[in-house]
Amino acid sequence: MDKHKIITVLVIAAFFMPIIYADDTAGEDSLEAKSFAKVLGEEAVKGISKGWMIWMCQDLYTFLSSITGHLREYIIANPPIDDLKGVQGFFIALMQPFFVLGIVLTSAYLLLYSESPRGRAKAKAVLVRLVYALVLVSLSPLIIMLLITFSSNLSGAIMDYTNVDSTSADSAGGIIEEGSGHMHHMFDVLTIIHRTGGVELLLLWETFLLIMNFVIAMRYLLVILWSIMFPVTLLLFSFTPTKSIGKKFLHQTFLWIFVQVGWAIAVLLIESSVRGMDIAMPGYPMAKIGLACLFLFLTTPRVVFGLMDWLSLGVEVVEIVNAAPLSMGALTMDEMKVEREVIVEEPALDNL
Amino acid sequence: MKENRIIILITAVALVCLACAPFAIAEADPLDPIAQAAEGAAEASAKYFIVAIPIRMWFQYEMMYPWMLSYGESFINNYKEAILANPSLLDSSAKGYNPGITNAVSYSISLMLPFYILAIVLTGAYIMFISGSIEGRVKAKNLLKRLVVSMIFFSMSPLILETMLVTSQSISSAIINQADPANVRMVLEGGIWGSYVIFCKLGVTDLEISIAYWTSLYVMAWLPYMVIGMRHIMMCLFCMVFPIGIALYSFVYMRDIGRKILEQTIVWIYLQAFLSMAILVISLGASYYYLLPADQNPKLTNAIMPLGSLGESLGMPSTGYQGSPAYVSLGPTSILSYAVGSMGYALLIAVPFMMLRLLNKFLP
Amino acid sequence: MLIIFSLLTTVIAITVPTPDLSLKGILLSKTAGQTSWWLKRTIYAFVSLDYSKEDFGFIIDNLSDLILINPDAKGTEVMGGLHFFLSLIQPLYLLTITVTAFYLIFISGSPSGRAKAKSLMGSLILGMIIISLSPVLLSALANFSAITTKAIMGQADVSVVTDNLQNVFGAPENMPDYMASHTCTLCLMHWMATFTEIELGYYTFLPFMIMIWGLGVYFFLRFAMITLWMMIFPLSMLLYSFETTKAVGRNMLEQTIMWIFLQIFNAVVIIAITLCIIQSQPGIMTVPGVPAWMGELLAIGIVGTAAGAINIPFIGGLAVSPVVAARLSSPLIEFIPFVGCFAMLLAPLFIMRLFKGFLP
Amino acid sequence: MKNKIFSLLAIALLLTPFLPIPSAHATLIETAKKQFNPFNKDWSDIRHYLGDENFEHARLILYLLVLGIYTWNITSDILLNLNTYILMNPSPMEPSVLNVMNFFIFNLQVVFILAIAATALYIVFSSPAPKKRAKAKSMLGRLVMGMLLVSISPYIMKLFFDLSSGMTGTILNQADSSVAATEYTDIIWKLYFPQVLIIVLPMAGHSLEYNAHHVIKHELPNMQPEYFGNLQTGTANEQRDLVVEELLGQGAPEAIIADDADQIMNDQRAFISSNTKKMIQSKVWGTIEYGMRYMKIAPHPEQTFAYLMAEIAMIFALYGFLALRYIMLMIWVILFPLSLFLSSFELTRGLGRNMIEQTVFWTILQIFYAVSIDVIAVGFSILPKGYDYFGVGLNYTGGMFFISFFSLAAAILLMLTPILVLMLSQRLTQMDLG
Repeated sequence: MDKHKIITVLVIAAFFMPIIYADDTAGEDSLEAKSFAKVLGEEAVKGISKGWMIWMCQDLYTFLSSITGHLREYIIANPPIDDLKGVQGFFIALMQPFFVLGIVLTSAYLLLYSESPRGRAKAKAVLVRLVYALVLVSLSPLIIMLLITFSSNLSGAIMDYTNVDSTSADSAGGIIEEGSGHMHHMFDVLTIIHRTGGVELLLLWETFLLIMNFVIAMRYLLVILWSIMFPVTLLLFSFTPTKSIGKKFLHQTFLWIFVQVGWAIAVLLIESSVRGMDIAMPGYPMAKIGLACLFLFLTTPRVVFGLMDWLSLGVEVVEIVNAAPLSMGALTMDEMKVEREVIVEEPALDNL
Repeated sequence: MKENRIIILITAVALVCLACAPFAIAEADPLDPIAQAAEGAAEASAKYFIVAIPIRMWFQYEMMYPWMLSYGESFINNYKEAILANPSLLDSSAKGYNPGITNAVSYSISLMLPFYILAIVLTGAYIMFISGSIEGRVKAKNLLKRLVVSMIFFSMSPLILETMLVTSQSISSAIINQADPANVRMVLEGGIWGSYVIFCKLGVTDLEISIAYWTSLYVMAWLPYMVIGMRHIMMCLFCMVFPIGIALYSFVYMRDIGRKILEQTIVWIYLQAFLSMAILVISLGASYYYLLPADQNPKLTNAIMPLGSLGESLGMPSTGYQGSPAYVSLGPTSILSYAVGSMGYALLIAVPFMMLRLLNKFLP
Repeated sequence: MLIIFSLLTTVIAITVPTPDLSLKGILLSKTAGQTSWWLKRTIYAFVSLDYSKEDFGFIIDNLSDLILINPDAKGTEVMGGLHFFLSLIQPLYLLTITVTAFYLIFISGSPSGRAKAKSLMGSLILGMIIISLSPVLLSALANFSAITTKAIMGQADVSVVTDNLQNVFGAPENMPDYMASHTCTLCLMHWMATFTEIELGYYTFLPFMIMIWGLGVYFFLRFAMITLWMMIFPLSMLLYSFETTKAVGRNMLEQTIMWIFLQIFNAVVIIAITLCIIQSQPGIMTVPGVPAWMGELLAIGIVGTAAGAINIPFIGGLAVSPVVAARLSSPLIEFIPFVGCFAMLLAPLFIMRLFKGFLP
Repeated sequence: MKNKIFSLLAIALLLTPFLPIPSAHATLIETAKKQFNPFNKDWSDIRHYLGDENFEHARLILYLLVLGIYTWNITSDILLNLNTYILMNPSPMEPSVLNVMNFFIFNLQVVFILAIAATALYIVFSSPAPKKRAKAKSMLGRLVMGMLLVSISPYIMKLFFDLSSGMTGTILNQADSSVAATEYTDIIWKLYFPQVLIIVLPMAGHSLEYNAHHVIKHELPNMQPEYFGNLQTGTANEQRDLVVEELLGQGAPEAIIADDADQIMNDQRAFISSNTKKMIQSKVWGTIEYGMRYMKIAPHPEQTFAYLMAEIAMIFALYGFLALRYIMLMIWVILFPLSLFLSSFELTRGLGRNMIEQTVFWTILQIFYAVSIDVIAVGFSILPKGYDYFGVGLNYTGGMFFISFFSLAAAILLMLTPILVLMLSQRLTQMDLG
């Protein structure tokens, strides 16, 4: 490393150090003996900056929390089947040669080397299953459409029991908004007191609302993935050696299509349990209820499908709370979460 | 860096300090409250509006905006090439041809060959001389048969690998061509530019509250490349041990290890298809944009000034204070496009791991 | 309280040192720098503590009720959802029963098949009976667990735990009212941290968030989960009665029973904490405070500087210092009560983890 | 170690008086004296004393002092009582515990008696196949056995605790058990010293800023040119005006010009030289001051967060796990009759076995603590000479700012043992034992 480089690095460092600190010179209050007038002047300017910050975060809040106003639309969101059909046709076309090959080979085996009756029977069974699967594969768009329609209708029917469409305080959206809105309000107050006073709370509600948005979008994409892979799944499922993988894929397909039912149940659960809590113990703090309902919304699908490992919920809670102070990575937290969402796969459901 | 730039930087620092020195000396009249207030306001706003905000905006727009144009858009522009790239073992005219892998494969072949010969010779000797019981002979014969067959595959392994690579590439290209590039670009840009917009919006007021989005920019821009690069590395590794895997697979006692190696080889090679599947899914995910009616779909702009949106409507750059082309408003981002775009990137990262988790123990 | 405090401080800060009390004189009195500095941090500490500890009193007062609380299985809230699921699965039930009956009557296959069908029939009818009885059954379960919990909690004094929570998160009783909620162990840390560097201050109010918010969230979560499992009880019975979906149904039934009986373990944990506090002799696993004389000195230093900063006459500052001195020279953290508070959150997780898969 | 702390604190305290104070030329101590004098009517001193960052320095040193005291208390507590804490078990024979256990035992005995009666009646009256009878008989035996065990469960628990703590004690006596505690506290201290360094060092740089501030605010204004001849009066500007006038000769009597032009030229030279000096000095000092303030060469406590968090984490990990063990052990002691009860029935055997496994695990945790302490002691005794030079910090052995990797590893081992054992035990529970 020659001298110039070192000098360059030093100079650049010297030039950037104030830039790094300029950020906290902005809101810094020193202990100098200042007159009240001066402090008033300073506080006016700082107030402008803080108010601006709060304004921006308010915009972000309305941006992210808009999901609570449209819960029904978000929950019953499904990819339009017409988009999927063409791609599925492509995959069917991709799979059919394999099927034909399999059928031809099996029938050739039947015709030419038919040694033991057991082998014949086996081959016949394979042939039958292949043809059956071939039919299923060519019907797969229909099946997917059936599944998606069924699940969205079911979740819609469940949500008809609730007043999710209204944005009143006792609707699920209102309750969930209560949880994050409380923190958001507190963030405003702390920010007015000190510029970076409320960053943790900001990150907390950011995390929760982002997880909600992201999980729903992720489910949307995964439904697309598994439904366009449905022919492949059927192929894998129909061959004996790859049956286990086919089973896993099928399980994933069903799981991700029916997660929305879990969310609908979560909505029902949130509203009815809040009403029940009002009766059982009036005056239960609303902020905690809202926070709990956020967790409920995220975890009820896995609970309902027996996929929930309760330790992981505890770990999640602790993670979220712990990740708040590290001002890095509310978003990395979300992606961790979403990844876990995707990979979650419990032995309990393997024998479906 | 050149000399003159260093000099420029040094002079810049010196000038900043010198220019600020009078501030340190100047004092308002201690008996005039108005002057005091004015001084306080002036100092604070000097710190805030002349030092902090310009620096942050300089950071966001002068440093991060070109970064976005180059790095942020990089994967969106090159996803096809990046995903379809494959090493080639035999075809020396191919782009990804690398003799290193070929040599490694042939080295591992030459490593295992003597064992094969030894095993075959021993089995033959057993059949010829130590002809024990009938079933022993049968067993030995079966073993011999399996050995010979596996030896054929073993010596053909570069060819098999090449075939697998070519088929995976063709399948992936077939899948990825189904995707509509416009949709893919729309969705992915919705994700990364959405984070950038939020980063700009929050980051001008305070960098600390926008660090998460700033980090997410790097994650989105680089992690897909990292996943693809990991696929390449693992693929080369397993190509090298592939012959050994075949050899172990043919021996009864080491069947498990051999199965693992073969499975991993196949999965890592055909991960390409799943990555392109993810791209296809992303292009189909564009329909998420129309989940809500456009008027109910909340938007967010990087308009930082209270008047920013007004300025936009008047057609003036909302964040501009220098008229530099980079300071124009980036336009609104909607929650749907942001969510689905971020999840598109997450999908690119998650799908390979999901498949690695799902695809195991599929070989007999 | 907070507003009064800040106004008071401001007024004192202005009036005491200012020679003339005209507006101009006030505006020109050169004390605002420190006053705003101290006020900001004080108000920050107050507000953040009050926020993170809001509803703490609620949890403390109703701790035993919160543990004993159960949803009313016969109430409309539960029954609405339960009826929905019933209407969802009754056709399934009827279909399966008719199909099985049809099979039994007409397609009488092998005797083994007949036996299987018969057993399936029996399990189906049993399931139907259980489902139709489910409100009674569930409320009986809930009442049983509540009674047991009450009996167990009667074995030890819950107030020990609440007092301990008060000492760790709340305040000792002898404090003046305006300082009451700000002199506990962690509050002292929070105050020191805030006045050292305000950014350190919002790491130190996370324990409050974790513990108090965690407790609030936890009790509601348990309530809601029981509501959920009561709602989908018919579904889990149905799933449990078929061979193919037995695993899921077992899982769900397990969850039902576990969540209902979790309160027993809460009671056990509370008893255990009580006994630990009673048993552990003083000084065990304790971070002792500073020596008394040093505590006095530090208190005088802290309060004196604080008082000086806002220009309260120093004598006035001394009046508060004994409180701080007492707080400083009393033990900083007694780990067994401290960890006990968090064990209240941790132990249920342990137990949920532990009792997985006890149903056949 | 304590000498080091003393020296460090002494240095830190000694540093402060030398920090100059702008307006009142008094040291910190004098100002403090003035402030702490209740009959002092003049608050300006306090205001000036608090006015600049000297007060901040005092505040930070106070913070370091308090932190140091707490660290000292904690470390001495660890050094004294670590073995005690590891050997500590809840005693089931305490009346309070016995009371609660008896509650369980009584209720379970009732259940047992009912079950036994039912089985006995079953055997006596209904006479089914001998196979079933045998089964019922064996069940009866198991029930009686379980009832006996449940009724003596506190004694079993006590026996078990004595066994395990005795084992722990013998293991602890195998090697010098103070080594581990020493290393652990050493690490805690070495996480404390850098904080002191980070906070105290910039104060020196800061005082330079005060010097600049002081010079600008108070010395430069009083600075006069050396000799001015007839221009002694008036401010600098008036002087300059005069000189200019005289140079240009506007409205100046010719006599002056005629008389002593040399004198005027001298004055002018002197004046210009002195003023430029003044200006240059003000520029230089101003640059230094503003540069310093701009670069924020000042103690930043948030730069010590990493060390502080690490220190707190180390303290809480050790104490927290030991306390958690104690509490969990108490829980399992209370539940021990129940777990025996559950494990005596066919249906709930797995559950009971799990609970008993947990009891055993949380009990024998102390043995693993003892083992790791021995391991550390032995490892350090066989450590070759000079190996503890490997580490981070100022590289001389045992330095205050030098962390040896070996002591770090020892501390982490002592910290993570419970987690490792927890994982191990979960493995064991996954494998079907018994």
